[in-house]
Amino acid sequence: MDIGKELLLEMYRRMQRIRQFETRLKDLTIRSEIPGFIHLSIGEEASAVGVCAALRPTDRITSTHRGHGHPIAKGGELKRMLAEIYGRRTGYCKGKGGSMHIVDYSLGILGANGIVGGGIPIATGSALAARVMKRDDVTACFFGDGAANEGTFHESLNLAGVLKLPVIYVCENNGYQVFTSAASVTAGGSIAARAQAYGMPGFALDGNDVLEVYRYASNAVARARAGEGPTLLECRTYRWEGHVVGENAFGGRPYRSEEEVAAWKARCPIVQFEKRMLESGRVSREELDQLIAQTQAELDAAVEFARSSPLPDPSEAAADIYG
Amino acid sequence: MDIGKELLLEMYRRMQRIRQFETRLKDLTIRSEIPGFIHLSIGEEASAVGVCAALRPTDRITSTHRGHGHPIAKGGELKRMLAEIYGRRTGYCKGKGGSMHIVDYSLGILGANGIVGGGIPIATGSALAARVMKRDDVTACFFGDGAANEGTFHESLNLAGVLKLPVIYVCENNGYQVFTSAASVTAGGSIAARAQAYGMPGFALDGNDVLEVYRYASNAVARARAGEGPTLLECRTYRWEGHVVGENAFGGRPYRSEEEVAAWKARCPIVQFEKRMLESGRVSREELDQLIAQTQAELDAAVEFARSSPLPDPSEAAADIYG
Amino acid sequence: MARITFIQAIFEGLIEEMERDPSTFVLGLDVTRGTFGRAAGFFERFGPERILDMPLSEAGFVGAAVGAAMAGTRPICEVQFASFFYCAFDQLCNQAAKLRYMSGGQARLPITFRTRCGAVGGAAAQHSETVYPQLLSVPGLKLAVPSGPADAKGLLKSAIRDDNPVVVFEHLALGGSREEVPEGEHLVALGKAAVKREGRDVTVIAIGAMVPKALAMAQRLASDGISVEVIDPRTLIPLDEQAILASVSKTNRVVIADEAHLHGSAASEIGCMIAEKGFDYLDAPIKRVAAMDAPVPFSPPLEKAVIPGEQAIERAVREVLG
Amino acid sequence: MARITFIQAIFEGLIEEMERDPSTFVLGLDVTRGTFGRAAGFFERFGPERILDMPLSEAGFVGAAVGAAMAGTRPICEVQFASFFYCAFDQLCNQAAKLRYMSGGQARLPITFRTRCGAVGGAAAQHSETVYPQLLSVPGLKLAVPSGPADAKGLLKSAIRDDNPVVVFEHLALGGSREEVPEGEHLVALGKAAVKREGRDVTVIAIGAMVPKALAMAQRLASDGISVEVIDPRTLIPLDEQAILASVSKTNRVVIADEAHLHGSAASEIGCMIAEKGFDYLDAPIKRVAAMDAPVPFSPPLEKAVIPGEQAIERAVREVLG
Ligand SMILES: Cc1ncc(C[n+]2csc(CCOP(=O)(O)OP(=O)(O)O)c2C)c(N)n1
Ligand SMILES: Cc1ncc(C[n+]2csc(CCOP(=O)(O)OP(=O)(O)O)c2C)c(N)n1
Ligand SMILES: [Mg+2]
Ligand SMILES: [Mg+2]
Repeated sequence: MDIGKELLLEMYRRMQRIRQFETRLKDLTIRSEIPGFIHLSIGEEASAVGVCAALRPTDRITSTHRGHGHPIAKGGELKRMLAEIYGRRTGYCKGKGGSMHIVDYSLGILGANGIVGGGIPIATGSALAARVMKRDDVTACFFGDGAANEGTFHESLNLAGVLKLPVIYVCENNGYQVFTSAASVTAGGSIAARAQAYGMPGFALDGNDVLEVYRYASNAVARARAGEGPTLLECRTYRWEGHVVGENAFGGRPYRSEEEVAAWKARCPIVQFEKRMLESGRVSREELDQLIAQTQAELDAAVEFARSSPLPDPSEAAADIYG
Repeated sequence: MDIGKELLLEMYRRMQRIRQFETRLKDLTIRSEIPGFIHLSIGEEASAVGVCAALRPTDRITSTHRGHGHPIAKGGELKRMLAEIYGRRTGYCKGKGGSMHIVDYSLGILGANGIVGGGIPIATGSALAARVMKRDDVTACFFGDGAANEGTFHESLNLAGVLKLPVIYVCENNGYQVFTSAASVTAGGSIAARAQAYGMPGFALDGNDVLEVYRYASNAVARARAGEGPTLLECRTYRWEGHVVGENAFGGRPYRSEEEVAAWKARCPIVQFEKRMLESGRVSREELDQLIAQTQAELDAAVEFARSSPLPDPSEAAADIYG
Repeated sequence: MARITFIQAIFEGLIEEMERDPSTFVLGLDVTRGTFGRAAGFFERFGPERILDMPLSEAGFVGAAVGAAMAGTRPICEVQFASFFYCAFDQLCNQAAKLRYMSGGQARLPITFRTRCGAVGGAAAQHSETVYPQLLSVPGLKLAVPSGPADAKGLLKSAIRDDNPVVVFEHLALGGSREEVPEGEHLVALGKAAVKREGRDVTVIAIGAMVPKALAMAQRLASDGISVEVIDPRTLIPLDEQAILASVSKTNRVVIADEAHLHGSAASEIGCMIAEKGFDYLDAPIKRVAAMDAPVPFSPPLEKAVIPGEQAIERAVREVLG
Repeated sequence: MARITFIQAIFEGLIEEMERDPSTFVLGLDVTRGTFGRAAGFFERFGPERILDMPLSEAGFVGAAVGAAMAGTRPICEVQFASFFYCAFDQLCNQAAKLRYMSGGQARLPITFRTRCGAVGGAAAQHSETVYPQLLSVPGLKLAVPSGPADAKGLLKSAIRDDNPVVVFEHLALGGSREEVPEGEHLVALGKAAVKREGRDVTVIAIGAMVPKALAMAQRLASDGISVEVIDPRTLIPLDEQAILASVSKTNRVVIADEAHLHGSAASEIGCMIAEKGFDYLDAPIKRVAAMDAPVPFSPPLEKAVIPGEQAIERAVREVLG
């Protein structure tokens, strides 16, 4: 698969946006500027970007509680996201959703979700709608290794398998369900292999290799768009940070070794991608640095925007309940 | 596997008990002696009996809405079952449960269930209890092809797989989920094959061959009792009767062909079993006829018992809510 | 106007709305054949592209309705018995009810849920519940409980046109009830109670299948010179507090008849609302008539002991009349 | 007596009961490590045979608790947030609550469910609900809502010894609250309300996290010469109607403070019960203080607008005092 330079740079830019956004967010959260639970996906940028790069603007995605990377990968605006996480009325959800509930309908971002596994039937229904409306839009459904043990995973993959719905199930297997290792709670050992039970192709990928993810996702999207049905992609990856910002406050015995974390950091999806692009000679360090700087500036503006945006008026609590 | 004559006759007796019980029940229901929904398992006797014959009295089972065959196979009393179905205070549940909720704790019959898939986590928990209490009792969990698409199937098999629980999942695939063919709503085509996803053995059996079911069940029980974990058995069988007694009143287009029904009736589990026993020369026609007559007499007595038993007093409605 | 049954009225509304709006479609178990009555030719009319049989997976297909609505369709999702909704409560309560709000109004969730509820004789605890009490405290949903064919059609049509998730509870015992039902454009607004019978002495607020029982009782009591007003809220969310309070302000006595279990029933909500906002109208204690706080038992005499009937309403009416 | 936190009190009770009865065991997500506080050495004490981490599958493991109880154990099942219970509502409402009754009393279901509820600041709609309103109408369950450390320990211990499914709702905002908690055998009976403060002028019935708010307000109003009685029902099923009515018969005025959404709240149930059984005691309308009927919003000023605080209780008290 030949990937044009423009797309390469765009993927890189999106990965940088996620990394920088979340790195800043971590900092702001620790400094107590931000309320609520913040789940970071630092280290998992490749799966979000590799999949979304294979989608069209009219395609749709659903995300999870770890829900910043996917919207950014689908084109979400940093400043409206950050304003939302700050609880400002200029945020994507007018301050009603927060970090776990980023939504941008105009970009097909149907929403992050605070309920693990909650988005899987919704993505499946979104694909069903494409069928009913005779459109060829595809839906990508992100979820974790933990979510793959929820009943909604089974019910949805079965439904999609039976109806051959245009949906890509993207399991981001980061090895943990909070403090519990995926291996200890996942029977059968492989999430990708579960696809067979539903008569759909399933693949376990290097989730830190954005090009590999993009390649598999592109094939899956093409299949789905052609009416050939769903695909399950298991992207093996790792979260560098705690389950939630501040998890150390929970105390308790450590649940992963420093070596394990270090080994995964050594396989940083961004650094690896940079290296390959530079080695290929198609992209220069300056081009990358420029993107980094642009993102930096954009992020500074976003922080400024969020901080200076007004909080919602209490009276706004009563709006948007019904339509 | 060498099966003693006594056990052969006992299996036959239990199959006869189910067949005669339900045949009579159908008749009584059509004559409006019985309230509520009656789901018959005529034609499916071999799976209930083959599995329960492999169990000890202290082993436990869970059943379904089609819940007469399993309790009878586990040793349930016809008269208390029928009294329950008649809504009498002498019934197993004092008239509070009815046809879909037969329970006999003393025999390890944890209950039929009106919620499809509802019994699967319960059976799994029963197996978990054996683990916690360090007992080697095994639990057999009966459910239909339709239930295999419920989320509880997935969640339970995953849990049992992870903890290697002593449970046998027995899917009675009778080809239909009410009026919908299993093939049209079951992705992947095989329920037995789903076992792989949970790291447990799965087998598709001739569910009309009681000896085959018994053989597989015995192996599964031995495995479970030895702490080697769960097994999934898919028993391919057929219900001769409608989904519910009186389903014709629902009208609608026919959902299965006369040929299909006839072909399965030609493979009657009881007739096949009789034939094999007689051909083997180990059992005589007289012995079988005697069992049939005994069952007949027992059933007559059960009908008499149910009919003549008192209805519960309205005041009893307030009892048994809390313990 | 034709005299048709509740089920016929439901299908009349369904067909009209499906013809009116091509973005509507039906999903559920056995919907191509219909488990509890159907309209002749219903499936043939709309075909497998708009009437979809689902695998047994309530959370999955209720959630699919949520996603399909968010993606621009208007699903009509059937859950055979209200008790089966429990299997899908996350999708109903955490997703359908909340996603519009949590998205700051971006998500549209025009979903109609059809379900059957109530005791019908020997269906036992897992097939006889009302279930709407479990949803009273879930803002974001609307709940409709029609008491007869005409309202069933009008409420269903309004539900389908509404941009929010609406659960329509069809009481099993009403399925065969008959009355005149306006053809075509007959809409009953969600949030508008009906005065089913005017009266002076006491207000009986009755829900769903309790309405015909209340009306029969009112009819009987009229010959004793007791004038009963029967109010049918028709929807529990939104609740037409105005209409209820207006009636109580006239009669000064109130009985609330609900087939739900007493504790936490819709009767409790309505009763407390009156005690709060209409306290000064009241000349007697509020009286609830509801099911005993026990799972619905199978055996007919036990079921009868648990589920309130006409007599129980009459007793309550006589009690508040002193 | 030691002054310990709510979470410490919970673990004290848990450890005592687990040592007392070897058939108890804990199952849930991350229970070996504890997500929301724990006792030092808790896991080491009982080991992996009695503290079991579950896969993410609420219906599966809540159902496993049901089956394990039926098979003779006494499971203590943790559901991290009350809103996640929706994923397991079938197992809770159709199975745990009904199986004893449906089996004519054969099934024993000694299950304790621990869950966390309530708004704590910026957790948004799917992590801030009370959820107990959705269970008020589910006979067969018991519901406990402790308002402080001592009750938390005493109710939890009673729940574990009870032969029925009991859900204990631990309000997140109370986790760090501290008070003197009796060591050892300290049981609070399920179904026994507490008079948390005696008073003459008005009864405030407060639930869970509303209790400390009501007490703070009562303290403040005392200096204005207003004497407020604060009643904490402690369990919503069973509800101590006697204690509530006794207080209202004395003060003749009542405010009910509940963090649940107003419509269908526990406040509504209690209010209607009073309007029915204690009508003659009342000198003023019943007043509910509850959350706005909106999903709990994320942004702090919005959350504050939805969730009732001390001021709202005070306003209501002044209102019923006229
Ligand atoms: C239904 C439900 N149960 C439990 C939780 C609490 N919870 C939040 S995230 C999480 C772990 C999810 O694991 P995984 O799906 O692997 O995603 P990851 O956090 O690793 O990205 C849990 C248990 C929840 N939000 N929803
Ligand atoms: C959760 C739930 N959904 C729907 C139903 C209605 N229902 C009763 S039996 C049945 C079909 C079950 O099919 P299967 O599991 O194959 O069992 P079978 O009836 O074929 O024995 C359905 C849909 C139910 N009882 N529970
Ligand atoms: Mg994970
Ligand atoms: Mg079947």
